[in-house]
Amino acid sequence: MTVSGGDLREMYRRMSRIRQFEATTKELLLKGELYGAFHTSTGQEASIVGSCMALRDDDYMVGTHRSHGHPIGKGAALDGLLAELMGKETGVNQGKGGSMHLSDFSVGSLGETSIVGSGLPVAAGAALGSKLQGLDRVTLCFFGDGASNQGTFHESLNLAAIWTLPAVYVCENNGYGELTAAHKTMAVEHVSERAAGYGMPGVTVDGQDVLAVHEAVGEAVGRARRGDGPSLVETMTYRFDNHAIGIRIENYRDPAEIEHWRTQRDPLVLFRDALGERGIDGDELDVIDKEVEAELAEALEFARSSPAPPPEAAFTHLFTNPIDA
Amino acid sequence: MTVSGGDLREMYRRMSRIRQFEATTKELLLKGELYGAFHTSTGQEASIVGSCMALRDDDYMVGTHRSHGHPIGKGAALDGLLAELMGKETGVNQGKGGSMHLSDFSVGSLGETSIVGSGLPVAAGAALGSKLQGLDRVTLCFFGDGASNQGTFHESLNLAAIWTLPAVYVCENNGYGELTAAHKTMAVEHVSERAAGYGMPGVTVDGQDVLAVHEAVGEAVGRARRGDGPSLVETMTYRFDNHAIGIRIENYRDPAEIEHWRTQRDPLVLFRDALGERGIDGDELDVIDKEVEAELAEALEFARSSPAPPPEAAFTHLFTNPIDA
Amino acid sequence: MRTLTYLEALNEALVEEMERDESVFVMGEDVTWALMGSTAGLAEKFGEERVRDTPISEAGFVGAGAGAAMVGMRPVVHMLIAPFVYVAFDQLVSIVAKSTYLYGGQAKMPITLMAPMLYGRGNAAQHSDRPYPALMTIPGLKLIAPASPADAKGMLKAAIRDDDPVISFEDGGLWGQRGEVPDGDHVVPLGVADVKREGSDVTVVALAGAVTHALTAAEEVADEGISVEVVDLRSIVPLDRGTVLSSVAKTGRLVVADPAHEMGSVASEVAAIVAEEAFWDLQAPISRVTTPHTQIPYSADLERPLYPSADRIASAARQLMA
Amino acid sequence: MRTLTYLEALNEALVEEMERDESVFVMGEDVTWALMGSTAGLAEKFGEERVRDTPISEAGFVGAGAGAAMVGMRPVVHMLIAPFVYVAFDQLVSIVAKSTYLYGGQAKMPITLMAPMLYGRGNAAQHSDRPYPALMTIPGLKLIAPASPADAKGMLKAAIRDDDPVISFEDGGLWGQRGEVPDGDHVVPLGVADVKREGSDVTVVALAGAVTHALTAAEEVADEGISVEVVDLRSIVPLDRGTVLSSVAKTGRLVVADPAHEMGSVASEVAAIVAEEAFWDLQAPISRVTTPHTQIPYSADLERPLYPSADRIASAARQLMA
Ligand SMILES: Cc1ncc(C[n+]2csc(CCOP(=O)(O)OP(=O)(O)O)c2C)c(N)n1
Ligand SMILES: Cc1ncc(C[n+]2csc(CCOP(=O)(O)OP(=O)(O)O)c2C)c(N)n1
Ligand SMILES: [Mg+2]
Ligand SMILES: [Mg+2]
Repeated sequence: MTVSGGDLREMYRRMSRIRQFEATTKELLLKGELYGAFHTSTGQEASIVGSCMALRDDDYMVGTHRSHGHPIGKGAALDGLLAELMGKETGVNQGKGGSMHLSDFSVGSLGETSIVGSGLPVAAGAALGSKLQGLDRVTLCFFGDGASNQGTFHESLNLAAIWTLPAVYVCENNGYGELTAAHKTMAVEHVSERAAGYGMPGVTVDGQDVLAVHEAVGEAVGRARRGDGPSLVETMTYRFDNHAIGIRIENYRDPAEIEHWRTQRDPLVLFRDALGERGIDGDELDVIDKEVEAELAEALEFARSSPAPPPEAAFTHLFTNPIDA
Repeated sequence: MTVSGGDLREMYRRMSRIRQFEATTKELLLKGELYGAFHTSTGQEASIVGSCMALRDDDYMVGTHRSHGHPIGKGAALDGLLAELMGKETGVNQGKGGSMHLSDFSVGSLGETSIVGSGLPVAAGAALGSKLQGLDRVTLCFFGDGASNQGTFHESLNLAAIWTLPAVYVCENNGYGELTAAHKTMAVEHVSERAAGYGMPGVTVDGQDVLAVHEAVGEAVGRARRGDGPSLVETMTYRFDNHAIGIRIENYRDPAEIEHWRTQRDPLVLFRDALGERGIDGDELDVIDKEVEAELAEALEFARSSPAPPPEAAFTHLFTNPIDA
Repeated sequence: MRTLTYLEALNEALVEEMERDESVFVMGEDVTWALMGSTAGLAEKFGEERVRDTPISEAGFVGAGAGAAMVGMRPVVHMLIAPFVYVAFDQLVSIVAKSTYLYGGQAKMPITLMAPMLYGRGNAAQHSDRPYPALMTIPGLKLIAPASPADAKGMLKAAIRDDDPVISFEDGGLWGQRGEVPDGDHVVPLGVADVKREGSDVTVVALAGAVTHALTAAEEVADEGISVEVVDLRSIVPLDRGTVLSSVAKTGRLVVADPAHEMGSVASEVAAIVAEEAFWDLQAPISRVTTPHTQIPYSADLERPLYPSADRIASAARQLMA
Repeated sequence: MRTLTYLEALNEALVEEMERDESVFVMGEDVTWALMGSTAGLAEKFGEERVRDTPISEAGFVGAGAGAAMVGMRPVVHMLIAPFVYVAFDQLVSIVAKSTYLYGGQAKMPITLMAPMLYGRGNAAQHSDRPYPALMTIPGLKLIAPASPADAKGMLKAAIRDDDPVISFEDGGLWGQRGEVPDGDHVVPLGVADVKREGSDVTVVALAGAVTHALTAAEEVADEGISVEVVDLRSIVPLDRGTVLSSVAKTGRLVVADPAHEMGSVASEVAAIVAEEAFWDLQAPISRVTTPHTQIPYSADLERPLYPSADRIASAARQLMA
């Protein structure tokens, strides 16, 4: 799959957005301006952006507790995301969802859900909905290596397969579910090996190489859109931070392993190199980084100056159609 | 695997017990002497008995809503089973379980459970228990083709695999889950194809051939007992009755298909032929059939003359250790 | 007005809503075969895209219903038998009930679940549950339990049209009951209890199968000079406090009859509301007629006495008048 | 007596029971790493066979706990965070709660679940549940919610030794609380409430984190001349009706403080019991102080006021005296 120069720059921009968003929000959390269970996407940018850029704007995406990166990858503006993390009324979820649920429906981000494995059936259903509506929309579902051991993984992939649904399941295999290594929780090397049990294609790609991810997911999206059914794509990636910010247990990962991924397998660095080879040089990317920095500063300003939700807001949205009784 | 003459006769006896037990109880149900949701094992005797005879007496077995055959296969006496179907105090479950839960713990029948897929984790746990206790007991788990689409299937086989548990999962693939054909609910031909996703062996055998089942399950049991971990064995079988006795919808199965299995693939007939080739002739088997008939008549007498549980029994066994509060 | 059985009424509701709105579709185990009756003829009429048999994957297909609802469909998910909701419980709680709120109103969740309760038939502990009390504890779900053919039709139609998740509990004991069902587009609003019989001495708030027993009990004690008002709750969430409280204001005595196990039952909730808000109206203790906190046994002799009956309701009413 | 935190007390209970009985083992997500604190040091002490990290497969490992229990083990299954019980709900209901009865007493189910509740921390709707009300509706489970370090240790030990399934709900808000814990083999029997403070005007029955608030409220209104008796329920199932009813017999007024959502809460159940059995003792309406029937929002400003607090309990007590 060839990617246009514009798309390459947009990929880089989205990766930069995620990277900088996470750096800033992590800092705010450590300073006490933010709170909640806080899982960053730093290190996993290529997997997210390579996948999302294989989608159309009107395609759907379902995600996880590690929710910051996904909507950014799908094209969400940063201000509503930051305001959400601050629990403000202007947040994408009006301050009700927070760190594990940043979801911007306006860009097809259907919902990041923090119960591990709970998004997989939802994605099958969204794909079923599009199919019944006669639309050629595709639904992409992110989930982790840990989530692949949930029963919902099995049921959802099976449903998607027997009903030939336009769904693409992307396993972000970062090697760990919380503090437990993936290889201790499954007896196969790759989550993609499980695809055969559902009669669907399953591939594993380098999750730090945004173009490789884009290519593999793009193929799966094409297949889904043509009506040929779902696929499973596993991206081998790594999270640079601890499972959640603030967890003090660190000894479950070898420091050398962390060091290796951070220094040798940083998806932004790798992509800068790849872009260089394609004639997009560092200066241009630096400009993008600066633009993102400015965007983020504005978003921060927006979030900080936004009002807190009014007390009644605790009671709205329980139902779309509340009934007085 | 060679099977001794004694064991061959015992296999036939158990198959005959199941066949006759089901014929009698079905008749009683249709006459109104029994009640409840009633799923017979007729047609599936080879799969049950071939599997159970591969176990030791002190091995465990976990089963399903189609519960009549399993405990008989594992060696349970008929009187307590029949009394249970009549809701009597002398029933194996003291009249509290009934048709979907005939379980005789004295022969290692750990519990037939009627929520589809709910027994698979229990079996993993029993196997884990034996392992932690340093015992070389094996746990065999029966489940249906339909159950293989439950999340618990996935989670349980994965647990068994990563913990190298002494468990054998036997899928009784009778082609249907209630009225829905198995091929409409999965995109692979065989449930056994799913074993690879858990890094365990998976095989499919002719479920109407008791010796083939015995051999395949025997191998899996040996593997488990040696500490080499779990296996999945799929037995291709068929139920001669409707999903449950009393269901009036019949058009989901082709009459020719039913006819074919009943006349060409009856496991008792096939086994009689195989036994004949091994020099055990029909007369001897007729004697066994007669003995079983007598046993069943006695069991029926026992069940009928047994008392109903006293009203207080509704409240006992809620807890093993009730606390007055 | 025509006379329909409860099951026929459900079927009419499904047919009419599927005809009215293309976004309505039905899925569940063996729905094309109509194993549970209410989906009879739908597959023939609407095809197997809109009437869809599922694998035995309750969490999967309930969650899939939620996903379809989020993109604009109106799924009706048939649970086959009510206790199977437990298998899908997390999807119901974490996704179906919470998405609208969690995403700050971005998600709508117009999904309906049909959940027949088959107790009293020798199905033993795993198959006999009446699981609405567990679900009542989960904000974000609307729960209904229609107790007549007219309500079965009208409330199911309202549920399908509602933009929020609704779980409709059918009492299997009522499936064969015949009753008048208004012609035309008969829709019964959610959240409104129905005074099924007026009376002045004792209020019996009843639910699901207990409504019939309450009406029988009311007849029984009427001969003894006790005038019973029967309030059919119909809707569990939202719960129509107003109707309950005004009835108690009139009678001063309350029996709550609920087929659920006592602990955490709807009966307990109604009792708590009244003890809190209508205490000064009460002239006698509140009485709950429920299923005791034990399992459901297989033995018919053991099972039968456990549930609320006309006799148990009648004697509760008598005791409050003593 | 020593002083321990609530978490240290839980840890001591685990260590002591594992030392005492070889059949006790612990499993759950990241238990060897003690992500939730209470399992600290266990893996080092007892090895990874008896302290076992699980995949993220709640239904699978809860059911596996049940199977192990059925063959004679005493599993302690750590749920990481309480709402994850929903993922394993059917295994809890259909297997853990029902097997003893269903098999006519052939199966014992000595399994303990540890379920920390982490509400009030900006974890939003999916992670903040206090799910004991849903489980209270399921006969066959024993439920406890210790509210002090001494009870945390003593009741967890009792739970592990009990032959029935026990779910222990830890209120995360109490984890850091320090308190005296008796030396030696300190076991607190299940099913017994504890009068944590004596009083004569108003009974406050409180649960989990609300106990601390009730004690604070009692201090607060004592200055105003209102004497509050605080009953810490501790055990939800079985529920110690005797202690509750005698306290109400003495005070004639009842506030029930429960961090759960109001509908179907333990507060509702206690209110119903008292309205049924102690009606003639009551001098005022029963008052429930609970979390309203809405979702838990992320925003700290929105979340905080939703839960029972000392202020809310105090004003409920005042109102009953007015
Ligand atoms: C059902 C459920 N169980 C446990 C948790 C706690 N938890 C949150 S994230 C996580 C690990 C998830 O691992 P993985 O799917 O690999 O995603 P990652 O965090 O690595 O992105 C766990 C166990 C949860 N949120 N939901
Ligand atoms: C969780 C759950 N869903 C649905 C049912 C209803 N049900 C009972 S048996 C059955 C079919 C099971 O099919 P399979 O596993 O192939 O076993 P078989 O009946 O063919 O032996 C279904 C759907 C149930 N008992 N439990
Ligand atoms: Mg991971
Ligand atoms: Mg089958």
